[in-house]
Amino acid sequence: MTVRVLLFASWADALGARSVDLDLAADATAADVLAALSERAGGAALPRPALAVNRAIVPGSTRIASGDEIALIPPVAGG
Amino acid sequence: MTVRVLLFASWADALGARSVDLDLAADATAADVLAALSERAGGAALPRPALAVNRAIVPGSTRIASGDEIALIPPVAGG
Amino acid sequence: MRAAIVVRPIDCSALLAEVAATSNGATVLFTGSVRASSDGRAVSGIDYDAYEAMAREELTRIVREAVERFATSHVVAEHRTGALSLGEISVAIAVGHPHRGLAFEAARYVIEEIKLRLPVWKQELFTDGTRTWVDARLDTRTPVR
Amino acid sequence: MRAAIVVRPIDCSALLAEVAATSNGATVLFTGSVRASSDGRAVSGIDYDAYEAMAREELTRIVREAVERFATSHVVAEHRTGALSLGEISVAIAVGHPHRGLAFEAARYVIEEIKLRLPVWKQELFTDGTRTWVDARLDTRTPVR
Repeated sequence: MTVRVLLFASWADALGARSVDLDLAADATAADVLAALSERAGGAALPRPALAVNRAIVPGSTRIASGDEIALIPPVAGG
Repeated sequence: MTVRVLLFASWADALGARSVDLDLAADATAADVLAALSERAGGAALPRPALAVNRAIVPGSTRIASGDEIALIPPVAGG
Repeated sequence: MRAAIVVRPIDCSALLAEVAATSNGATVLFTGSVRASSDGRAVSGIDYDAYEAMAREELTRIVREAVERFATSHVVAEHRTGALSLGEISVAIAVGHPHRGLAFEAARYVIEEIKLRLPVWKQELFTDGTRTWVDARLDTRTPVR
Repeated sequence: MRAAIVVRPIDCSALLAEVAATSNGATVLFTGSVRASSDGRAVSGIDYDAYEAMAREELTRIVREAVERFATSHVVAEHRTGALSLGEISVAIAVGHPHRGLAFEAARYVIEEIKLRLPVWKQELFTDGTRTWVDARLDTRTPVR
């Protein structure tokens, strides 16, 4: 399946986009998404992100489903 | 000597004035001022006050001097 | 830093502007206002009496203490006196600080010291027409002997 | 209660008006603003990025938690995004409460949770022309495995 992953802050800058589309296996997990994005970033020094699925941070074992809203969440720095 | 004592809140209401003039002995203390005012208030149920001399709370043993700015300070309730 | 006893309405926007500085990352404003009920009784307003000359000096001392303890010069406090209606602001404190923790602590310090030390008294006016002076520290204050 | 992610300037007076009620004796406003220096470097502004849909939901959750924990419905919070100049307000929280202690605690709770949880990121722009994303929790956040 193809999923779109939203990007923010340093990750958006490093990948030069606000989102990327990934081709994933049907049984892909959050950890797979993170691994695929790390590969795209190559050797860039980036903060380790979390993954949000449908607007909530999930553990790496979470299965991704087609239609999920997926976002890469760098360490937050609001306020 | 004669001193003027400023009154506030419940004490001003009870004595019907914003200040009272007291005739004091030359060696009068803060405690003497408080005693004289309690006598003037008669049996009125009033909160026990402190005495301020020149805008600072003083102990009862403090001698009063002519020209001092004297005020009866009921328990404060600002804010 | 500034401290004042005022009879006019307190202008929070002016206090916030007064402590604004680009050295500050945090600003805390505290306001106290007239509540509609006190110990379950319906209040219609509060009259504030003050020993104004001493209150001004004491509030200045309190603000200066906050400036020194919490390491910011951006502290202002105003206490209003006279007749206040429901919802009107009786006291306001604004603090600007590089860091939020100390901004909160400084504002809290000033209001707690005001409650303990400022020679100001409030008389609650109740909707039933009665009125009572609030003697907050009646049971705890050490009297002069 | 209300929570919002906004792109316009934050209006503190409007927030204060929103939490005003005659049931409240205390109001606390906290604002965070852009400082002129960061770790000793001269800053010219901050760009805030946000995952807006999630940030709105998370800020609403934080405000609701404050409402429940501190027993007042008068809590509002706004976080601004986009390009901010020195001194501009990035975040504001207003709390109205019958009692001052809980008003302070509620405001503090909301800003601390915002710092920990809100998917918002800041990029500091320095006067030397460089810019850096601030990764506040870089060393402490548990990554997804």
